[in-house]
Amino acid sequence: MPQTGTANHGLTREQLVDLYRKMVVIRRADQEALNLQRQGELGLWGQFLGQEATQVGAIAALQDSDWVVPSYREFGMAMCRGIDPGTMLGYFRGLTHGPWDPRRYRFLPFAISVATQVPHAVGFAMGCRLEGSQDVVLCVFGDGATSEGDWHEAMNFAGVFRAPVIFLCQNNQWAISVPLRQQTAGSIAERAQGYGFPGVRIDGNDVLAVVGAVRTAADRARRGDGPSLIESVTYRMGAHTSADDPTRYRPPAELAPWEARDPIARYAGWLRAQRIVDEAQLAAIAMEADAAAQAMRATLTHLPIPPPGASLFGRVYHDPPASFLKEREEFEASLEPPP
Amino acid sequence: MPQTGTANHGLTREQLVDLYRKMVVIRRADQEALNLQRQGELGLWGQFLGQEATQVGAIAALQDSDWVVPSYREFGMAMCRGIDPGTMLGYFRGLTHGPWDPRRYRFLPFAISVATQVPHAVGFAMGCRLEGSQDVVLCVFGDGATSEGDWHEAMNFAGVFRAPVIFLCQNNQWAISVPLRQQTAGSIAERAQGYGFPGVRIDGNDVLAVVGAVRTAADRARRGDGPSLIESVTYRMGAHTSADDPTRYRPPAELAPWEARDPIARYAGWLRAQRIVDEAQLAAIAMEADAAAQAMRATLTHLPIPPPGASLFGRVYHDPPASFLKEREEFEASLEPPP
Amino acid sequence: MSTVTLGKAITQALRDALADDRKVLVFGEDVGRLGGVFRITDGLQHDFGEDRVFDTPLAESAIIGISVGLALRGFRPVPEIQFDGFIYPAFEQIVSHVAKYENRSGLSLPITIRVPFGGNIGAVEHHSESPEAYFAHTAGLKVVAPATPADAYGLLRTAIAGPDPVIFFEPKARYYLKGELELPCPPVPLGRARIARAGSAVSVIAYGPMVETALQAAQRADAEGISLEVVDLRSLAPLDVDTVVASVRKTHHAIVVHEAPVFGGFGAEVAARISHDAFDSLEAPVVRLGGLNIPYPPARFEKLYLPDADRILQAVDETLAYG
Amino acid sequence: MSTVTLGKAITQALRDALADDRKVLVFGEDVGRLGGVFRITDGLQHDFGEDRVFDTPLAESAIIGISVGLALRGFRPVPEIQFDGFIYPAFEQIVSHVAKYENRSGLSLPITIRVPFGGNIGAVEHHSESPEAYFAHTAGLKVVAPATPADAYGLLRTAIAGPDPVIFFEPKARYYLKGELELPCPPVPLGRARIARAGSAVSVIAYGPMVETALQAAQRADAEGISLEVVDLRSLAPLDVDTVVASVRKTHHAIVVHEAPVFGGFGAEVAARISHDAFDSLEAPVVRLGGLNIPYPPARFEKLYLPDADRILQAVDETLAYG
Ligand SMILES: Cc1ncc(C[n+]2csc(CCOP(=O)(O)OP(=O)(O)O)c2C)c(N)n1
Ligand SMILES: Cc1ncc(C[n+]2csc(CCOP(=O)(O)OP(=O)(O)O)c2C)c(N)n1
Ligand SMILES: [Mg+2]
Ligand SMILES: [Mg+2]
Repeated sequence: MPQTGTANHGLTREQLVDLYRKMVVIRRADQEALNLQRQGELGLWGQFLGQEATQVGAIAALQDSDWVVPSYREFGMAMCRGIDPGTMLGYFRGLTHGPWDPRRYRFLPFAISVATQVPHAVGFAMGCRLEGSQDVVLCVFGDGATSEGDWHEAMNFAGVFRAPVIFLCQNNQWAISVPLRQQTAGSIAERAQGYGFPGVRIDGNDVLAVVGAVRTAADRARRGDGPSLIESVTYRMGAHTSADDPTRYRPPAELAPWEARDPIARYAGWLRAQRIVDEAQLAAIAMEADAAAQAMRATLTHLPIPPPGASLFGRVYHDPPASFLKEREEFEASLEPPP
Repeated sequence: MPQTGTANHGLTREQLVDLYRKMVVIRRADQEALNLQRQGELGLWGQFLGQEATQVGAIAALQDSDWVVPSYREFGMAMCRGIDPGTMLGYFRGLTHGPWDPRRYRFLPFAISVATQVPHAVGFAMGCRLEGSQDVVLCVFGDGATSEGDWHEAMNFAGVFRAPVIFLCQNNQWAISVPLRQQTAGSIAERAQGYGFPGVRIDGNDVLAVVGAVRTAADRARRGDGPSLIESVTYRMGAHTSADDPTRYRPPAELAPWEARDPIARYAGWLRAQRIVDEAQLAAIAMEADAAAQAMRATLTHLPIPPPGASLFGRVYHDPPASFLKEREEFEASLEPPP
Repeated sequence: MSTVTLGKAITQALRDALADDRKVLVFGEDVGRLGGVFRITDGLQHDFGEDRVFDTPLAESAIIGISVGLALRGFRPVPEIQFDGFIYPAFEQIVSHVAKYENRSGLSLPITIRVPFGGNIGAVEHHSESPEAYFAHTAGLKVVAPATPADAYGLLRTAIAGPDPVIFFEPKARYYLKGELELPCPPVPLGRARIARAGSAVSVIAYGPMVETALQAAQRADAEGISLEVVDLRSLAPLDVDTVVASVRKTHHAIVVHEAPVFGGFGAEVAARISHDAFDSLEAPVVRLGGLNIPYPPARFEKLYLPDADRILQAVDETLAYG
Repeated sequence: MSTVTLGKAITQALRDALADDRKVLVFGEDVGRLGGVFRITDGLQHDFGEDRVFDTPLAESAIIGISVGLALRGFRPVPEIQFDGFIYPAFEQIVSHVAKYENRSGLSLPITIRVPFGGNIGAVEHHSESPEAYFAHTAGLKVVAPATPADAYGLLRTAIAGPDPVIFFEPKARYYLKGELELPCPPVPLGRARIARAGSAVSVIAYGPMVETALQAAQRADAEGISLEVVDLRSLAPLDVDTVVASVRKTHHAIVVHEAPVFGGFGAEVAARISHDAFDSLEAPVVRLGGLNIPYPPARFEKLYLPDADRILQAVDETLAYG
């Protein structure tokens, strides 16, 4: 695993510091969400601990006009896109299936069914190309997702239609309890050539390496040269979700080497060495992250329970059939306390 | 495209001649089946004209104890396995969904849904490995099939479980009206490495090249070293099926170069050059093929219409529910002419 | 006023939709140069270009999956699934996304999935399926099955122009059925059944290919002095319960007919609904006719599997003789 | 005689099946070392080895596809689909092959597909689906849904030992439901419904997770002096019509309840069948209770979506007050 590259991709000091700030802020939010789950405020939480460099670096490499098509583990990316984390947690609190407007943030809803979002990203990118737009699409998925048929079909379509899409695999080594070697005998990055476009494997814990790879892929897509696959090698430091118990399947010895590659500690070391930040700044960022986490908690715990009628019936159809509206009326009537 | 290899893979004179005989016999049967369809004796016919070398060579490279998992175009392979062609045509006459006993010929039923047979072959091969058996499985599919999710999922499983399976792609350049370049921007053979096993591209119109490649893959599988992918490059000289009209989409100029590579003519030339056959033998084989085709026609046109009750209800369940048996009785009663 | 086949009416509807809205895209397997295995998209790629009418690789899940992405980008995808039996690989995309994505995102998904369906064409396995019940049971989808050229045109235009996903089942055995089509024609709304033939003795409720069969039965019944009312559902979801129940309240007898196996078929929903809403008016149990509860048989036997006018007339006698 | 949870009864059934027949294989996502996300396969890999109990890559279509191949080779695959909502990617393999391969080949396909199904567990999207109607409508499949530990054990043993493919729906919200299980126990046949509670006024027909709900309603009704008969279908396909109709002919009132949306749900088949076969005996229309006709809602609202004892009792009052 290479050390943090010195190439800073022409990022300004502020931008370099901002990468660090974002990693710290999303990690702190991740930790707070886990606390909230343990305190019964959330039904479920899926940590992304250890994957902050990939999530922050990928978004930093995009333009705001580009689109992101996530799986369910890209909470950090969503935060980087400006979606309010406390509101987003409404999803894991069981209040709504869609806590944000995808158009406003150019960030599609979470996709729970593994790999099913990949063809969506390709279709969306095909649409961008048909329009002659400059928008590119970042499609994110895990290592396990590469085993699904949808993943393959979408990769092949992207190659045939030269769709402006970046396939970013967050290879965190595990799919719940299944390690990568049982997920595939091959290589994820190398599969790209079978579809007629480039694939690269990068150090997913090196935020600058991620920025560089995603930017290269984005430029390529914007030029009209089609898709790229990036296998971002990282590690799931936490459980699969709060419902999971990794001690049942994960060799404890596996963690130490990855702790040594912690994306935030590594990058902090580099920033220090480059004299880009001082301790005071680091401390200020830590406090900022704490404050953001507290704000997230406050927002979540004060989220109103949306009205049942609208929540259940309001978005099923844009042109709801009369029979459907009647069912909604009956449902809402049934909620009123009997006189 | 290389010339016919001189390597004869240690085949005896008889075996070398038999490869030729089989190609001639199945081509003649293919032609006769097309005639039968045009004469209204068959509902549908899918020619394999031009693909004889791949079909004959692949079966010749197997042991009789090995299994074959076909798509719908492997009629020639089925003949090479000893299944009576006239009886098999009952499938295309609409008399039965399964004209032969798969266990007797170690040849599974035709698979109409593209690529769905590929995971079957992998599961079957996984079973062979679990038993510690020496059997290997030949799984056959077309170029279009490689775009389906099932194909990918099965390839990946085969790699992970080191299944003793040979994936043989009959790349005949077309999927109905879609040419290979619109089917994928990548390479079929190269995809194998993404799954952790070897892939090769061979001249599918060179029967000896096919024998060599399939035998190498079979040996590898038998040794316990797992799967292989063979992309057999050939050409669909006919229509997709009798329901298709290739003049609507296929550039006429495409055919001439492939006619020049006709697998039978090429091999005949080589056999002559090697003094393995003389004209008398070639003439005798042609007559043999005519006779076989006539026998096939006779068998088909005399196939009895199976009893409806057994045909419709007889094989749905091995342990039919009482309600199902009652439905069968009612059905059979409804067939009797009212008194 | 002109006479066209049902297939040509669909081609015309696609052509007019492509002409009226540049966001409309037509794609699928072999729909481009070939014009589709049934020639329904014949000439469209030539006239509207390869960007708007195009062939895809052989992968149904992706065909539907990219439709979701294209719709989210603002297009109106009209993907074709080549045959009923090949919609199954796309089932997850349809059930988990096409049906639910609006509910999740608040965005409109104007996707119309065209599916030639049904048997009676002498085909090999997987080419004669009637999977409509799977989709009618899936909340979030609209499911349509026209029976006439005019409805095929009108309902397809409505489906494509509408904001919600529609599974559009085309009765492939009736592609050559002729009928009147006057253009321009008023839009045909989804969810409104049609009295295909007024009658008084028994209501025969059908959709898609079986409507014609029911009309043939009605004609023969007439000869015997029995007046059948044929109700063409047109749309399964939403289901026009009012029209169906009104007809049954008039005739007091109902027969529901489709090609799909009876067990768990869409006829069960119709029969259950009639039995409930017209409980006090029914003079005999609702009869369900359909395919046998077996996999679709080899071509030589499909006539024994599918309902026909004889079986409908038999059912008419039974229901009228009841009690 | 011992008291076990429904989940543990299933684990025991798998354990005994693995022990009795070395052709039995258990596999799926996370069923090995982890023992399944619900711990149903806990300890099985340790005791029977990685050849017979193993994890697969993340691909449901292949999980079912290899099951077909393994069955053809002579094994008895018992694949697990991790959650109801993830069976959809395997739909083509199930409908086009698992259901039809015997009919095509003459070979037996002893495959038992285990699927934890249903809601009420406070989960995110796609984890609370009730897709049983899709499979019950698919000829060639047997569809089972136990409601008690004893039935979970007995029906699973029967399914695994039998020669035909079975979709085995496990009521995941009831994995911790306790009940008696005496081993060895006589085999529980498929297609035989069970009178979970005898009664006289109204027949409440349910399966899987809703049987317990129906029993709770029956207990409360008793307090009001109304006697409900609860029929546990156990198997949807084949459906034990005789037991259902006999019950309704006794009570003259029927309520069918399941979690799936009512429209086109399996309750339609049951209601249509009752309305037909008990036509002359029904004193009120058959009432169907089920989920709302919408995608499964966010967890906070699922109690409003799912039928419960209150809604059953309401329906009881309505049906008894009818006319
Ligand atoms: C189609 C489908 N099958 C199974 C699941 C259950 N499941 C949820 S996450 C997961 C593992 C995904 O692993 P990976 O793709 O590596 O992503 P990660 O969770 O590691 O980020 C599984 C099996 C699912 N959500 N969707
Ligand atoms: C799942 C599925 N989708 C579509 C079809 C319709 N169809 C039949 S053959 C075919 C093309 C197959 O091409 P290829 O795999 O190259 O095999 P070939 O016919 O050339 O031998 C198509 C699209 C099908 N049979 N199955
Ligand atoms: Mg992972
Ligand atoms: Mg081909």
